[in-house]
Amino acid sequence: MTQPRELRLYEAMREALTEEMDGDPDTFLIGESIRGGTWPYTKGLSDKFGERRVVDTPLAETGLAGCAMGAAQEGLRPVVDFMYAGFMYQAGSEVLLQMAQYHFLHGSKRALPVTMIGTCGVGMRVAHEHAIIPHGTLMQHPGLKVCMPSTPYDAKGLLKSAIRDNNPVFFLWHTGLLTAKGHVPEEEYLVPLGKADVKREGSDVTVLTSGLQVRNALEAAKRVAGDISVEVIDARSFEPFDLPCLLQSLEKTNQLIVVDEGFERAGFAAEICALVMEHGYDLLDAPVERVCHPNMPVPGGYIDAYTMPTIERIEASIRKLF
Amino acid sequence: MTQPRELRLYEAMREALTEEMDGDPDTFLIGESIRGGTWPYTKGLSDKFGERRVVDTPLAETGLAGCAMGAAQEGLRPVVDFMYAGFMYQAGSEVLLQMAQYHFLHGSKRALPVTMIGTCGVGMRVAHEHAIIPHGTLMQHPGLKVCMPSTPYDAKGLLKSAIRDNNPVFFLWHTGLLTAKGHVPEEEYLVPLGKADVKREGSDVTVLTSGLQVRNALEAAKRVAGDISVEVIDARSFEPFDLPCLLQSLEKTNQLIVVDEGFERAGFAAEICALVMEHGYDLLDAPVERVCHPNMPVPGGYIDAYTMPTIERIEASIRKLF
Amino acid sequence: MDNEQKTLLLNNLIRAMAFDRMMLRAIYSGSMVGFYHEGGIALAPGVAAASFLREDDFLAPHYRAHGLAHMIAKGIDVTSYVAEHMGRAAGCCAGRSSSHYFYPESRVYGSSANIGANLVTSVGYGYAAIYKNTDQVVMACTGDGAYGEGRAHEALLMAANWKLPMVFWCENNGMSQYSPIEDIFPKANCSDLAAGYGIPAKVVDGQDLIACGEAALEAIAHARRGDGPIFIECMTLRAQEHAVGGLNNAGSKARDPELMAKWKAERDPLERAKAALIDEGVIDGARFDSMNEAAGAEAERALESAKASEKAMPAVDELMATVYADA
Amino acid sequence: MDNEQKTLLLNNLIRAMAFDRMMLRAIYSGSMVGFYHEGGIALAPGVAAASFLREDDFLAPHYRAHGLAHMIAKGIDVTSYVAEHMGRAAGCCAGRSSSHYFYPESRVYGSSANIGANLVTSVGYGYAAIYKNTDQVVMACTGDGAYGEGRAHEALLMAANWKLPMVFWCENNGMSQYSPIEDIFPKANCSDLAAGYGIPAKVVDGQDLIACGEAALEAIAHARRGDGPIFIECMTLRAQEHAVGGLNNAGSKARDPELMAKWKAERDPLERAKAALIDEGVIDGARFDSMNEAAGAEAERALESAKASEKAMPAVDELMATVYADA
Ligand SMILES: Cc1ncc(C[n+]2csc(CCOP(=O)(O)OP(=O)(O)O)c2C)c(N)n1
Ligand SMILES: Cc1ncc(C[n+]2csc(CCOP(=O)(O)OP(=O)(O)O)c2C)c(N)n1
Ligand SMILES: [Mg+2]
Ligand SMILES: [Mg+2]
Repeated sequence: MTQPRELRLYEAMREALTEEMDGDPDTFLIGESIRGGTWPYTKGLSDKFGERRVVDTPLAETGLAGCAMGAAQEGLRPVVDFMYAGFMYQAGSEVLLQMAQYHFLHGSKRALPVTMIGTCGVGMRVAHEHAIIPHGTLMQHPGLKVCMPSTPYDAKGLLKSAIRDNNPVFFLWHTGLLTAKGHVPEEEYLVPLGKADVKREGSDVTVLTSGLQVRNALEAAKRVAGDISVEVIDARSFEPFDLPCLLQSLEKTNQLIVVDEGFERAGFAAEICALVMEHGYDLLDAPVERVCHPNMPVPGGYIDAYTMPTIERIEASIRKLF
Repeated sequence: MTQPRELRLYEAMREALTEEMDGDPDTFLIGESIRGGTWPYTKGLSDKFGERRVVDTPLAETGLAGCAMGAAQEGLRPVVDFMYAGFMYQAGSEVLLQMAQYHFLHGSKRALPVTMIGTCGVGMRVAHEHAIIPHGTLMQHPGLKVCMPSTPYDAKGLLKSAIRDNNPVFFLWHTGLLTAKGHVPEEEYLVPLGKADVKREGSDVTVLTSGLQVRNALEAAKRVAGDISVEVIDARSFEPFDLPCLLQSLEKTNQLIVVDEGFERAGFAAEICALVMEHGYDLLDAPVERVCHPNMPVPGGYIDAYTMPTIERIEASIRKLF
Repeated sequence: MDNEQKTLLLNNLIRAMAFDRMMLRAIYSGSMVGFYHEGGIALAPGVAAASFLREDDFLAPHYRAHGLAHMIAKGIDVTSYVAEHMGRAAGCCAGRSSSHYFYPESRVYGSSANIGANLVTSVGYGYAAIYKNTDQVVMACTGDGAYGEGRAHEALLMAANWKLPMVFWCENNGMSQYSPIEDIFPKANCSDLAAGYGIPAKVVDGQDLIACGEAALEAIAHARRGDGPIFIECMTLRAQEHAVGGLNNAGSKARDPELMAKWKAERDPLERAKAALIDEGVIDGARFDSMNEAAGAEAERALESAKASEKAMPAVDELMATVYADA
Repeated sequence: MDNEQKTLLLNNLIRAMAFDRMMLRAIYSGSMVGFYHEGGIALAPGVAAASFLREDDFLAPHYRAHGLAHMIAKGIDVTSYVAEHMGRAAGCCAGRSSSHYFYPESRVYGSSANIGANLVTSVGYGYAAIYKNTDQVVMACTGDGAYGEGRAHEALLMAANWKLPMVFWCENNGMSQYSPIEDIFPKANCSDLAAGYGIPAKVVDGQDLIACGEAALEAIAHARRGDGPIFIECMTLRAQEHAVGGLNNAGSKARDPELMAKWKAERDPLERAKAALIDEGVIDGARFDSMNEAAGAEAERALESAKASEKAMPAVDELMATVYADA
């Protein structure tokens, strides 16, 4: 009997890209230094698929995004690599306005199948522009979908779903998970956008989180396990968001903490507060707690380690409820 | 005895600009076709102050924002006119990352006094890019301040405060209010950033809103006045936000509706839900209601008139509570 | 250029200008939503750009006259676009956009209100053409103002770098909104930029329809041959306001009305092309009059048909179901 | 150029390279946070750009070697910048930024991780200079990659349009991260773009310190005289990885190690300048050795002093109170 196969996150991503490019000749990759390549998930792809399908652009994020948008209008399925998700801001109008509005504003007649990839979160420790997690901003703009995996398994399945989706989808991945290992089956599978995943079952309090923070939340859950039974839900997809899964959990736990590495103000966690207020107010025994990145630009140095949500902060916020 | 002086919104804005430029030789205006000028609040200013202080740029929003940022680093006080707030996205990195992070990330030693102006909201009826209200996105990015007036009085006072502030401040104004009239005293005054304003007192329910929607909320309040006593608070400033003013109102009314013309998802209204959950949970008799722009790109044509919050929608949401 | 081509150009210009006048009347009469950016005497370049494209060639119209000249010249029936301006369900964008065009079957893939945005999507069309190894050409049209935008640089750079089959077609009217080009651009010609990318460039008199047509034929052939991008700049005029409708002109300084009148009298491209073609014996006065009449009627029909259709006012729920594809 | 200027250049290059080596050692030894982008044999342009600036001139360093060459050449004591890389409270950004420089008193107003961002803020410095009617000059340094960005175009355009006293100083090492310039740029020289804006340009051998210095002197004089912007492109080399530290190189294809070694052996700008200056009798070997020794000691002192200072780990509340000015 063989061991279940383990892959690193970037290997899982590379498998997703390879399979989707193998399966559809209209799918291609475009980005800065992706042949070289900056991140190992594109390593070898230009050799395998040729330079026509693995395109290095000038340092020109606006043009990069615009080019992908045009190609998608013509029916190709570009996968844009922004390298760092923060570089998306250089193409703010193309991503947040043009791509987001395209389908709807033109009468909902034509799809815009663009996938975007970018890393984010504390991991390189080089501060704001390399670390910002823009899911809050992305999800605010109707027309975009946004997801982020916490495991290699989810990374592969979500990225494949993103590429097959007929809408602009931003696939975020957390820099701190680049080399994280996890089981990835040999057989093909998808992780649908809009499906959360209960990463740990529990009955006293629900912690909703995503990305690297799933790891922190699970660890915090373990630490309090003797006293408190914590359910940890991995959102996986911010838009569409799996509200039914969350509400079902709240029926059991009646308490919610949202752990999010994005900025607290008007971010994902705020939206969850509002949604639960609207759809699950009677389920709540206590106000929803937010454990987020404080409302300050992401610092680097030795500071980011404690400004982002930590196991200790999560644990404290769980204990406070009991 | 003379009548109280009435000005249109754009006249009030022009007065603010004129007074601040008169008062400080380092304050200057920069934008696209502002000498010409696109909006009447800059009319005549290039004649009065000269072209050095009223600068027309190429159509280059990134350069425009970057130029202002550089000038502010050197101690000047640029006022950037983005014409439409949606054009800010063309300078997404400069505004949302560079300006926002500048002070903090460089050790909080140097101020960045940049004021930005842009119109937004339904008014021209030409859809998304001209109509989007980006306060949700702006306030999400720590380091930026954001405000929006509902009256000529507030417009003048807020704009003056924005220009005097030592941080990047985005002054949004609603296209639908361009020619709105209101009292503006001859004497100089400021409206501080971070101070909400109770535009109508009431005791049954609080409606928190801003911009053009203040008008709709006041009208809805009037319509239900026989049955329900509505307090209407004009946020005026989204960041900093005047939470004490809101909580004080909730002590009286115990019910809150947030009317916001921005997108519902992860917008200003969502943040208010979260804040009230955290700081005023026990004050609430019912969940906070959001009456926002639905999560779709802003349409034009005849549709925008009813997708944005209307008097009818506000009235219905008030009545539903009783 | 043969006589048939010249006649095609002339007829397309007649039609474009008839539609432009019709749109102007409609916006003034209040039957349209939003604003309109009159083409006036600046429509020869747009007509020339698109008259000789194949149906499968890509077209990104310049927004002036809302791209009507370009689309009409490409052979598109723009009735549903007129309806779009009137917020009708029959509009090409279902009445949601106010002034976005959308004719995917003719490879006009939609628009953006952001000046210069069409240059970068055009790069994507060009890349798609080489990706699929077709011989399609991309006609990417803008005004002079667009060449202020950083994305113009990124588009030129990518086009040159990948040798894309693109025509950068610049309709330089010397104005961007209320700014004369002298105030905001260091050189008189945008096409001066092209050499820096190794892109060949040519400046044409934009009031000379036939010259514009010649330039378009050459440029399209260049791109179709696989010789990479080329830059054509047509020097034209804005003899009127930037836009009408909306609140747009409340703050604008008036430009010299006498100069505008003089331009209209002396530099109308249609008068010039008409005279030249009659002179050369390509058409006669009667033919011109009948084309003119037909164009007027065509524009009127489009307006009437648009007016007769239903206003688009779908329920919010219905709209919400269409924000995403495959929802 | 006089002997004193030549000696200044040489000494600054010695110091820049000593700091570069020290930084590399420090990042490998794990005493620094984040990453470092080694300068290697590409530091002559940066040194030349800044050695002849006045203290009140504006400097926007190229990020390679994290701007150390430029700042050292401008006469800045970079100890607090070394400390910044180590996350120390004594860091120039209070240990918050990992690798942002900030020396406002020397008109180095801070940095951005976004390539090209410094070009548009530099336009602001130039505008401030003409606004206040000073004779300050802006030295805006980048690599070749930055000229892919649209903002580079916007900066060139505004600089030319307003005749700003700016030097666009491009340190072209033929690489952007893992992309050779041939793959992503249609021409070999970024400065080919300049003519399109009417900006004069010059290409210099970036391994020739003295030639770079001559170009800088000329360019600064040009801008100071009020003749507007000027573009200098120094052709240099990247004989090593893009960056070290962080996770950056996990996916990168190795470049030809023999070629790198050959470049290091044959094209070191310091060896060349040293030989030339000794040859000309400007310095002798002993002088060189003493400069070299002093530079090594200086770099070491900076490292030690940084190490000795306290790690910045302020409480979140304390940080929160400083997000806004005048909070
Ligand atoms: C990105 C962006 N910036 C500014 C505007 C506002 N605007 C609309 S039309 C226009 C002028 C465009 O000038 P040009 O490209 O020369 O075309 P013209 O109107 O002269 O035909 C401007 C600045 C816009 N729509 N988009
Ligand atoms: C806007 C932006 N895009 C991409 C990057 C990632 N990146 C960091 S350095 C670099 C290469 C820059 O090349 P160049 O300007 O030539 O400088 P060099 O490294 O060759 O000295 C890139 C692409 C970035 N930091 N910012
Ligand atoms: Mg123009
Ligand atoms: Mg380089």
